[in-house]
Order: sequence, then structure tokens, then C-alpha cells
Amino acid sequence: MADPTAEFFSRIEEHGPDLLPAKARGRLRFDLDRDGEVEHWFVAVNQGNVLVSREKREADCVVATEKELFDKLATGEAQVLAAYNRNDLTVRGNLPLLLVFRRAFPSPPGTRDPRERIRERFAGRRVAGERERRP
Amino acid sequence: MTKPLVSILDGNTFVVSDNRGDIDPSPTFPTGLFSFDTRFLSKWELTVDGNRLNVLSVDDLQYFESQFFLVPGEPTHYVDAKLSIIRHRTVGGSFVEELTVLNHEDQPVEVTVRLNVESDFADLFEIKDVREKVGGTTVVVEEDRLRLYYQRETFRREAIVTSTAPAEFDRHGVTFALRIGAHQQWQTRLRVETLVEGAGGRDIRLSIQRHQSRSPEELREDLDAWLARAPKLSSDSEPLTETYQRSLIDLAALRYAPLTAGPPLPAAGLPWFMTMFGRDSLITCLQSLPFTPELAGPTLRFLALAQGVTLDDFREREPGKILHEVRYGESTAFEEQPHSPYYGSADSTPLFVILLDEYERWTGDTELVKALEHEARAALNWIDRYGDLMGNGYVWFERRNLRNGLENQCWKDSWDGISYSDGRLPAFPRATCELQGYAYDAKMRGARLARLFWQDPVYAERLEREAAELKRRFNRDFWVEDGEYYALALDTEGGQVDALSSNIGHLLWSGIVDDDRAGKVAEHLLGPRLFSGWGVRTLAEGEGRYNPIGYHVGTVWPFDNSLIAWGLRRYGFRHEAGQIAEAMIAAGRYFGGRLPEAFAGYDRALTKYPVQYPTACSPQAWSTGTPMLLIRTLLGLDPHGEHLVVDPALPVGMGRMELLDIPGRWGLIDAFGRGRAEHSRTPPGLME
Amino acid sequence: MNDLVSILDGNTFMLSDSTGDVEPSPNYPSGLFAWDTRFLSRWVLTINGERLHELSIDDLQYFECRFFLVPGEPTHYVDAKTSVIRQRSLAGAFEEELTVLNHRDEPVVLTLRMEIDSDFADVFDARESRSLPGRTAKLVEPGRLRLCHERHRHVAETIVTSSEPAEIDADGLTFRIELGAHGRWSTTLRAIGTIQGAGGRDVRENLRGYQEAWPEKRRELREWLDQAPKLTCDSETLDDAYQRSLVDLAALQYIGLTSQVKLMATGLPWYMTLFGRHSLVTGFQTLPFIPQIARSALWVLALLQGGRVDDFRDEEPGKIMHEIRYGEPGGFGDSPYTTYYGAADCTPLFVVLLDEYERWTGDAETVRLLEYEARSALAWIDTYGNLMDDGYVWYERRSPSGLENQGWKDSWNSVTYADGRLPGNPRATCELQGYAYDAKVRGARLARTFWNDPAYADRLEQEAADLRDRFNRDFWIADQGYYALALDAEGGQVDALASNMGHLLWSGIVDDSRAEQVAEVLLDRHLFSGWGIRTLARDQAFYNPVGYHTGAIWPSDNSLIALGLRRYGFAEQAARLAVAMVEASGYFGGRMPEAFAGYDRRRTKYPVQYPRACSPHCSSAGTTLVLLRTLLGLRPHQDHLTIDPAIPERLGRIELVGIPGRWGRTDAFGRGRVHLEPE
Amino acid sequence: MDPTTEFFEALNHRAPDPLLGKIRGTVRFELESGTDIDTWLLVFSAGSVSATQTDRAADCTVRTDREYFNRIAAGEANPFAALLRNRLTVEGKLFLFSYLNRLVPGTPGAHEPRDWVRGRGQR
Repeated sequence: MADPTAEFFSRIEEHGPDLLPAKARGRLRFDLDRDGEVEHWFVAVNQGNVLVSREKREADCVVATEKELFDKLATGEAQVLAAYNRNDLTVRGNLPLLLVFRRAFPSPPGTRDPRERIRERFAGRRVAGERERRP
Repeated sequence: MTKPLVSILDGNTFVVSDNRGDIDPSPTFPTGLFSFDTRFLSKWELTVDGNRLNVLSVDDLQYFESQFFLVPGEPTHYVDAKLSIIRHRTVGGSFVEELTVLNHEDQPVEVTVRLNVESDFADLFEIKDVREKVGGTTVVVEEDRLRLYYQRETFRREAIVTSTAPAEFDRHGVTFALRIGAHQQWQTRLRVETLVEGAGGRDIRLSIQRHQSRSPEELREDLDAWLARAPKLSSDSEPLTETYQRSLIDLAALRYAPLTAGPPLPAAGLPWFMTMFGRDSLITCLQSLPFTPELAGPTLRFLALAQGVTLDDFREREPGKILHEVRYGESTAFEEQPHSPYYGSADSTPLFVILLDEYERWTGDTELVKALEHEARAALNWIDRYGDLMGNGYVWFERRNLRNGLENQCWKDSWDGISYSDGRLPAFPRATCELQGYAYDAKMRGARLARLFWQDPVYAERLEREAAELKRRFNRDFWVEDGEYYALALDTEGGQVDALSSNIGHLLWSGIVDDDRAGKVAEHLLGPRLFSGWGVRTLAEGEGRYNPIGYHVGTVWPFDNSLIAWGLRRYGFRHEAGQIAEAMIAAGRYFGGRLPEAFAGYDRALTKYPVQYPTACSPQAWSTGTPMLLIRTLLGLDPHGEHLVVDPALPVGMGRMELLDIPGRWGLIDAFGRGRAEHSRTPPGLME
Repeated sequence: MNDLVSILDGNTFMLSDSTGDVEPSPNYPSGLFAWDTRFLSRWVLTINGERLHELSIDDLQYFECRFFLVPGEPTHYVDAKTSVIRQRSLAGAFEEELTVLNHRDEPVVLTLRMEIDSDFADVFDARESRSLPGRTAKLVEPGRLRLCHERHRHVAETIVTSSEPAEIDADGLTFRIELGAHGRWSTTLRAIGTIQGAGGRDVRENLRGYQEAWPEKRRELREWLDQAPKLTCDSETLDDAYQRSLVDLAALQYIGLTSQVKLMATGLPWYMTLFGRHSLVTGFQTLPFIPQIARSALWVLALLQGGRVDDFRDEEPGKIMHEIRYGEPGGFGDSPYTTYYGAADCTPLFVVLLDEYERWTGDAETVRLLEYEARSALAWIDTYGNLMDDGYVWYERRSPSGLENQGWKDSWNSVTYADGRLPGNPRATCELQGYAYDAKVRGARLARTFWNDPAYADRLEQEAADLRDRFNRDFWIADQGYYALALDAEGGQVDALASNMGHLLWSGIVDDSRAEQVAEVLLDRHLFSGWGIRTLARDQAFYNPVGYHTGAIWPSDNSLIALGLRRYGFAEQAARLAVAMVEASGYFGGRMPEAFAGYDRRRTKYPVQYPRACSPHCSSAGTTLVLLRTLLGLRPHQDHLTIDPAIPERLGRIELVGIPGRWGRTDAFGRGRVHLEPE
Repeated sequence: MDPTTEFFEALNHRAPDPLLGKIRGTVRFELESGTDIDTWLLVFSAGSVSATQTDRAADCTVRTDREYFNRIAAGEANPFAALLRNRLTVEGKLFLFSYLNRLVPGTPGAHEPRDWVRGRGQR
């Protein structure tokens, strides 16, 4: 079965620049615990470019949580700050860096562009730009 | 939480309610509609669809007029009220309340507005200690009115409630079933007439021109005229101008007309003392002479008319004695209380002579001095005959009315007001020090009157001789050697009641203090034990009975301080007088310019604001007179012959002071003064 | 909230009745709160079982106050023999010093008790007081009472200790004390609230400034006040309001949990946390006085800018946050407010503030560093904001527990037709279009001057011009002579007459030919009460003088309108509005509340309180500063500050010394020359 | 002779009294006993006062029953208290009525204050 966490990291390595601010820079490490066994993800962000490795290296910001929860973050089911507020995800070091990185997490599964729904609802009712004035 | 109370008044007719405008019987504080010492409304409770209302804000428009903004239900954030109610009330003879209900909804609403109305016709004395009424109350529901009346034998008081809008009256109040259109409003005017029955079922008070119900407009004109007559103060100190304006208005509010005399006199204080008190009225007139001299004449005439001519133990009456208190309520009417009138005070008699003299010095009204010669002489005789209980040349007091007479018949008249340093209470009779000061001053001033107006130089010399002897004796017997201050009183064995108290300040005012001792007295008054930083305490810290929130044993009384400042000035302590004035004015600021009867004696270092004394009377006539006497003291105003002497001594930082159109025998005259340094303001967050 | 007493320190506050006691109430969040969590819900003092009554209250500082109390109901002529002084302060921890004074001439034995409890409620649950999931425990430990609430890994704790020995039980502390004649006894109670974070440590430990002692606070406050320009003026009311506002702005600052910079809490008691809108507006209001407020607002909102589409939180990429909450429900996904994005105005306002900030401070560095966020914000206006693809900014909530209206008037009934009908969704309120226009114009300047992207600048200016034309065509109600409050989904005009129109002047989207009419309508008696401009005109169907957004008067709203009037050259009208506001502030002790009632001034001697309005409130505090800016006509012009006073005669002299900016510090002076009739 | 008659008779033999100052005016007393009412007229003129049983209108009219006025005349009842409780009614110039207080005797058995102090033993 696929590993959402792994997919997540490979995706951001590819699309980093589109997801993160151009000026973002810093090193994060995610320590993900699966029944006592901890896997590490090391992420170096530089000018929006992202390099991911599995090393346990020094980082500006170290995030510790359970693998199970991170899988949910990786698919967008869970949200970073909420997890942080209920103490399911703890942070050491440069917390703001995590907030910048937060932009890389996807929308909840099945989320649609809000404008599509509107378009459907008002389909054919009006053509953008042209509007008949009502008294 | 104690809810703040809102009161409006017109002389001795007044309404006290909670900050919603509701009246609800409370044992600790008299809420209700009162007139002539009788409570005509003990319940006046507004509900909408059965719910009490909650206050958004209260406008105090005039002393006789206020306005409440209310909404139904407990106000909550984010949920908008759909209705609001404006309750506008005035009192001027009768009590009028205009109710406006506003519908803020976009559709019509149906609401039931109800006022619960009750009257217990309690005598003011029955509110402090509640008791079974002897007479009976009857409620009569009529087509267009609700009549509540109380009858005991021939004694009869009645309250009549009417409404301009159609209403259903019942035994317990009045109901309005309303339908109010979208964004419309509904209004009615409720009127409560009070009746004090006299000849032919008519109101006794009808004989008093002033009592006729007066419209807010008339009251407003009357107030404007009053303010226009008073000197104009302009000063750099906003607190000072604020408290002066407030005082002028409160003094106007406290004027009332007693049954037997025409022109208005100052009542003593809301709510407990809305009647004539000899002591309070005399001192208020002394304080306000340079500003509103029109009060002194009528006060002197009234007190003279009511002066005692015969003996009466129950009323502590003696020939020549000036009254202590007049009451008009049921318990007085049935001679259960002695106030018809009551004479239980030893200081009002000498103070009567003092005011008469001071009055002439300012106004030059020799007519009155001549007209009241007999009464003034009778008062001076009282000092030597009935006042001198022990026959040793001092003024003493001891009550003969053991049922409900006052134990202490000086201004500190609570039971524990006079004590030794160790807290013991002396036996009776007692001779407090300030009484001797007043007696001395009365004799000196009486001498001047006798010489100049009564053509009796012999009597004048006799009085001066007696005064001199009294002063000598007093400085021998009252001076506490080791403490270097004057004893609070002498006991029957001639022993010194040695508590250190504010009373010694009055001695300076009377001039009975030996010059070489004045310095010490001033030191004590401004020393840490007596001076709290907000003012001089009634009793010095460290005394056995000292209590910073004790009525006469530790609190600070503004009027007391004004006389002390005046006394300090008399003995040339300009700086010290300024210190007290500054403290009082600063304190006044925290009471919106309205100095209360008294406030707590805590150290100023401990409190950012002067701490309230529980349920102190406010407004109180002689607290109202305080800023006026302080201004007189600061500017050093003193009439000499036909002229007014001005000798300003303003404290540093008070800035410029200007008093224009001071009335007196000289016509109108102005006074200017300037404090040395400008005062600087600290941001609210940083007050120490 | 006249009968309530509050002290605060950033987003920590203690709200009690006038005796200092705390008991849960459904109508307001009483108790000790921090980070949206209640750490004390009961704090009741008794002596020999008797409650106390207040004589008076000293509010010493925003973070400390003192109660003078006596046992029992105070009565005339009966002297209390005991009095109690209750002095409390907030600086990280809550401290209360109890002093009991015996006024008797003999010794006395008293039993003093403090009843203590905590429900750890979230500030919103405090309204309905429903009990939280999870378990609560009361632990009596040596020398302290420990109350904890645990839900999964989330642990909140309150620890109460006393400097004097006490008998401790699960419901409070008891002291059996003997006082000598005229003796005094005193103890200091300390309540510390903690929320457990990484490794069981208090998540707030690593924050600068947290746990400061109050002498430290006092020093900070002095510095804060020293940095601000000095005001000298004839009007004591104006001076009071200015001093009060500076102090309140200091009081409302707290250090963000995630961002770790100083943020502005919004309003006591409901909104003691960061709101995008209010910190942007307050940043704008305070620029001429305390520019760092704007700076930190920009940084934190950039940091929290939306990154993904999240329906539950109404979040979209580039969108600026509406509100952040630290309470437990957010954490457990019971509520979207942990970081909620349901606001359509914050995003354009972010760009507006960024530009205004640079104009005053000349801090080009920040503008460059925030280029990405600013561009994302501008992009949002044309994409997610442009819900109907017609070039206007619209809103419609997707979050079931989100806000129905996502402009500043966010209560359910604040957007209506004149006849009271509510329009369908989505809705495009007029001020949003003004903000969008202003954002594009200002964004163009930034692109040209700092981002070296003239092409983008030209595009933005082109779009702005189009928007302005379209807007003046579609929103103007010709027969009424004012702008519609909003457009409905059919493009129909939502035609209620509301204050929103004033913001259009501030944004500059109003055709010069129409400005005069707009100014007239704003100061006409239907909108202008004499104390200020109502949120909704007196003759509208939904008008309610005590309606939160349907008739009440909002100082912050009025401050932006005053700026707008000034922008279009209506100096006298602006002065009239300013002096009305200043006079109103006088009746609130210089502390303008969130809102007050809209009754006609002719009818009320004092401005009437809005029930339980938030106070202090950051953008109401900021309002006083805007009034000064308006009266003195301050405007940055390249490297200079231009001054153009328009001061009513009755305000007299105004002198503002040491105005900070790119010019260093400079002074402004003006005298009352504008003649106005009394309202 | 009852206290009322004694009281009024005595007034006629009273020397001019400074107590009465310079007041002028007339007070009519209507004292009913059973069915019949007997009237007294007081005439104040510059310091002196006279009492006659002439029946004519006056500046001020005082009404009560004879039995009660006996008590006032004897100093047992207080005229002002009586007015307040409507036991006695006054019409016309109230200030003239208040001079009545100056004419009626003190309460029977009232103490000289000094005697009171000395006589403490007996109480």
C-alpha cells in the first residue's frame, strides 16, 4: 500500500517553488513515530527549492509526531495548527519556519475550487461582465 | 454587588431608585418617593412582558430630572435588543415619569408594560428600624387613577397615580397592553401626587407658595437665576471649577421651604437628612455667605422664630436654645419622636450668634441684627445658664430624653464619637472643646453687635470680659501638656478626654487658641496621624477607637476640613490651609465634583482614589458649602468695614483663580489669585 | 460593562464583579482567561462565611487594580469593624494580595476563605457553559491546589498557592487568622495557568516577555509612552482619550504562540486574540504614532496567509486570516477558529497597509521581503475573491460554522435591502470593491518602485481603473444619490443606506463628481446621530439604535470615514465628525468602546452604552489617533510630512510633538479655526 | 376655670413681651366641645397680645376640640405635632400660628437642666 508521507515529500521536492514563498529558506526535520520506531525526514528549503532526505540531521525546526497523524497531514485530512494546539504535534526550534512550510500541505481530500460550485449554481443565469440593470 | 443608586430632588421631596429607575424596599438604604419625611412610594417597578429591565445608561439632566435607557432582559453581546425603553422623570412638588417604549423591529409588536406600585407610608425613622404601622393603608382603584392612602386617627397621607395614556389600574399597579407598529413608539406620562392632609382635606403644604407643583421649565428658570446671581469662578484647575459648579447646583437643589416660613432654607442632606438641622444650616450659611448670602437671612429668621422659650425634657428644649432638627413624619406627629422641633444640640445656639454677626459683616443688613436682638441675647444667656450645666463656665451637654434623645449633642453625634485616647467613653455631662470655642466666638461677636447695633456698651464689655476669662480657663484646662494639643473634651471630674481629634481645628477658627500654641495645633492637623493626604481625619490614627471607615472616628469630613482650613488661615498658616484645600479639591474630583458627607480615612498613599464611606449622604449641604469656604480661604476674603479684603494664598500648581461679582455691602467686587507653579498632568495609566 | 472590573495583559485577562469575585455568568465570560481558555471560573472571597461589599475600586494600571471591601451590606451609622483590601495584578501569572484590617480596639479571630474552581472552558463555551469533553481533576497537594483538565494529550492546569499557610481542600483555601487590636494580616495568592506542549512544558515558556513581573511591565509601559508623540492641547477630553488609547494599545499586546512576535489582541472580553481585520485597521490607524504595530501585523498575517483550499476553515491560497484561536475546541476540530479565513476584506487590506506602512516608515526592506505574500494577496482578489467571475470581490461561506457575512459587519442581519429583505449568497458589499481598488492602485506603486515589475504595475493600474468605472456604474443608485450597500448574485442593488459608503471615500473609488453627495448623505441626520455615524441609517427597515451592526455607532468605522472625508477635501465635515467622537469619548473616560448606541444626540445627554460592548478594543483605541491625524491633516509626502489642520474652534490648540517616520521625527501644530454649530 | 380659659385670660395680663417682636395680626381659635363651638380671638400688636371671645374673621384660623386645646394650653400637647397629624388645623397665615409655641407653657414637670444633672442620684 502507498505511503502518503513518502508521496507528500516527493511531491514537494518536485513542486516546492510553486508551493513555497520564493524567499523561504531553512531546515526542518520531521521525526515520525510508528509504535516506538522513529523515521526521520529532513527538508532543506532554499529560495523555495526543496531538498528532501531521510537523514537525522541538525535542523532549525524539529517536528515530532506520530506517523499515523502525519499521513493525515500529508493527505490534507488533518491540519498542522490544530494538531499543534491539541499537543499531538510538538515543535522544537524555529516554529515560524513550520508555518511557512505549512503552505506545502494539500487541501482535504475531495476539496473543489469554490468558484466551480458557484459556476454550476449560476450556470447560464448570467454571462460575466454583461449585466442588465434592475431598477 | 451593590447597585448604584440614582436620586433626583426638589427640596425635601425626592426620589431615590436603583440605576434602572426601579424602587424596591431596602432596609439599608431608603429608596422611594419621599416628601416631608414620609415615603409615598415604596415600590415602583417597571416590567415588560413580566421581565425586569436592564440599564444601558443613565442621564442625570438636572438635580430634579433624570433619564434612563433600558432594554428588556440581561444585555448580551451580539444579540440585539428589539425594544428599548426610555424612562424620563422629574420631581417638582409631584413626581412625573414619562415612559417611552420604542419598537426597533420591522414589524408590529405586542407587549405588556406594567408598573408595580406600592406604598408603605413609612416614616423615615421607620426605615432604619422597621416596625409595625399603627394606622392602616387603603388602596382605591378608580377608572382613571390609583389612590393609596394611609390613615391613623386624624393623620392622613395619600399618593395618587394617574396616566395620560389609557391604562388598566389594579390594586398592585398599572398595566398597559400595547401594540406598537414597526419602528413606532408609544408614550405615556405617569404622575404621582402626594397629599399631606390638613384643614378641609387640603394639603397643609399649600400654604407654602414654593410647594405648588412646578414644571421642569420653572425649575430650570429658577436654577438659572440662582446660578446667575452667584459669583463666577474661572480657574486653571478644572477640578476646582467643576466642584464649584456642582456645589452651586446641589445647594440650589437642597433648598426647601418649611411649613411655617416663606423663603427657602438649606436642607441638610440626601437621603437621611432632607430637613432643617440647626447646626448644618448655620454652618452651610457661614460657608456660602460670600456666594449665596440669600440663604442666611431666612435661616436666621426661621431659627429665631423656633427658638426655645420654655422647658421640655422630651424635646431637650430650654429658653434661648436653637433647635437641632425638625421633622414632619408620622412618628413626630404622634410625639413618639421629639422632632417638633427637637433641641438636642449644644452648638447650634452659639453658632446662631456667630452667623448673625458674620452675616452683618458681609451684607450690612443691620435691620435683621436689630430685629433679632432679643433672640441673640436669649441665645447668649443660654450659653451661661442652660449650657453651663456644671456651673463652671463651660458649655456641657447631657440628654434628658432617655428614650430617643441624642447622647452626643455636638457635631460628632454618634454614640462613640467622644472617647479617651485609650478608647474608654467618658461619663455625662461632657464638654467638648469646639463648644467652648464657639461660645468664646459667640461672646466676642455678640459684644460687637451689642456695641454697634444694640446701644448696650455695658453688655458688650461684660461679654468681652467673659470671653477673655473663658479663653484663659480653656487654655489652662484643655491643653494636654505631654501631647501638646487640646483635649477632645472635659469629663465631669474636670479630667481631660485626651483623644487627638479634628475638633482642635475648629478652635483655630473660633480664635480661642493661644497664639503661642497655634503652631503646635497646625502641626498636629497636618501631621501623619490626623492628615490622610485626602484631608484631616475626625480621629487620629493610633487612637483607641480609630477606624478609617468609622462615621465620626476616622473618616474625613469635607465640612470639618473647610472650617479647619479657615481656622489655619485665621492664624496665618497660609501654606497649611492651602494643603487642605488642595487635598479636598483633589478628592472632589473623584466624586464628580460632589463632595460627599464623609469618606474613608485610609492613607492617600494606600488609595489612588478617596474610598467611599458606605452610603454616605450626598448631596450634603455643608459638604456642598465646603468648596465655597475653601475658595474664600484660598483667596483670603474678609470684609473690613465697607470693603472686601483680598489676600490670596493659592497652593503651588493651582494656577490662576478669578472670582467675579462677589456680592456684599460693597455691591459686587472681583478677586484674583495665582498659584506659583503650573500643574502637570500624568497619563491615566501611570498614576502612582 | 459598567459593573464589571477587568485587568488584562495581552490576551490574558481577569474579569470579575465589582467586589473582585468571580462566578460563572451566561452573559459574559467572567474569570481568569488566557489563550481563550478559562483557568479560574470561581474565585469568591468570604469572611466568616459572609460575602463582601465594595467601598471603592482603584484601577491602578491596565494590569493591576485594588478593591476596598467590607463584610456584609454597608449601612449608614453602623461602622464596619473589618475591612479588606484586595490588590490583584496580571503579569504572566495572576497574583492577588489579600489584606485584612481589624479596626477594633481588641483582637479578633476570623475565618477567611477563597472558593476556587476552574472549568477550563473555551471563551465561547463560557457563553453556554457546556462542559468540555475530557476529564477534570482537583488535586490537593502540599502547599498548593492543582486543577487540571485533560483531553487526549492536551493538558491545561491551574495551580493556586498562598504565601501564608492555608488549609487547602478541593474547593478552595481557608485561613483561620487572629488579628491584634488595629492589626493587619495579609497573604498573596498566586494562580498560574499552563497548557502543556512539547515534552510536557508550557508551550508559552519560550515566549519573550511572558512571565514578566509587574515592575517590568510598568517600565515597559513608560517606554511605550515615551516612544509615542507627545500631545499638548486645550481639550482635556482629547488629551485623556489620547493617553488612554496609548495605554490600551500597550495593554492589548501579546506575544503570538506560533509567530512569536508582538500581536494585537482585539477586544475584551470576547476577542482577546488576533483578528486579521482589526490588526490591519489598527496598524493603519496607529502608523503616525507607533509604526511597529503595523509592522508586526504585516509580518504575522503574511506568515499565516492561506496556503490551500480548506472548506472547513474557509481558507484559500493567498487569503489573509480572519481570526486565530488557541482554545481546545479548535485543536480537536470542533471549531474552525484555530485559524479561520472567513473574511473577504483582510486580503486587500493587507496590501493597502503594506503600502501605507512604507509611505510613513520608508521601510523598503519589508516591502521587498513580503513581495510573494503581497502578490498572492493581489492574485486572490482576482481568483478566489472573484467568485462570480465578474471582477468584483464576493463572499459566501463554505464552513458550516463559518460567518454568514464576511465583511467587517459580520452579524447575520447586517447586509439588507432598504425594505429589510436579506439578499441571497454570494454577496459583494461595496466597501470590498473599494478596498480591492485601493489594493490594486497601491500594489502598482509597490511593483513599480520596489519589485522592479513595471508591466505588472501597469496591469494593476489598468484593472483598478476598470473596476472604478464598473463600480460607479453598477453600485450607484441614481434616484437615491448614494452607493448600494452591496450587489446580490443577480447583480441587483442591495439598497440599504449604511455607513459602508464612507469607506469608499477612504479607498478613493468614488467618482469626484459624486463625492459631495456622498459626504452630504453621511452627515445627514439619518446616518449622523450627533455622536457619530450609524452603521445603518435611522430610516431603514432593519434600523435599531442598539443593533450591533444595524444602527449602533462604531468608532473604528467612523475613523475610516473621517480619513475618507479628508481624502476628498471635506475638511470641515471631517472636523465635525472628529469633534463629535472626541466629545463622545469624554463620557467613556477616554476609552472608546467597540460600539455605542445610535440614539439621536438630541435625545441623550450622554452617548448610550451598547450592551456589553467590548472595551478596551484595539481599533477603537486606534480611532482617537486617527481623529488627531484627521484634525491636523497629516499626510506623508515622499520624505516629508505635510500638515493641513482643520480643527473646530471649540477644540482650541493642538500640538503633536515627535511624530516618527522616514523623516526622523517631526512636529505638527494647529489651532481651532473651523466654526461649527453645536450638535 | 379650665386650662384654655386660664391660658387666654392670662395673656391679657401679660406685660409687653419682646418675644412677640413687632408682629401684628389676628388669630381666631374655634374650639368645639360637643355641639357648641366657642371662639377666641388673639390680637397681636407690636409686642403685646390680647385675647377676647369675640367672634370675627381673622388672618389665621385654628380649629380643634376644646378638650385637646386644654392639653395644649397646659403644655401637655405640642401644637406643631398636632398640626402635622391633623389633630388641629390651621388656615391662613401659618407664621402667626407658630407664635402660639411662644405663648404656651413648657411641659409640666420639665427639669431645669442643672437640677437634672445634680438630681442624677434620684434617677
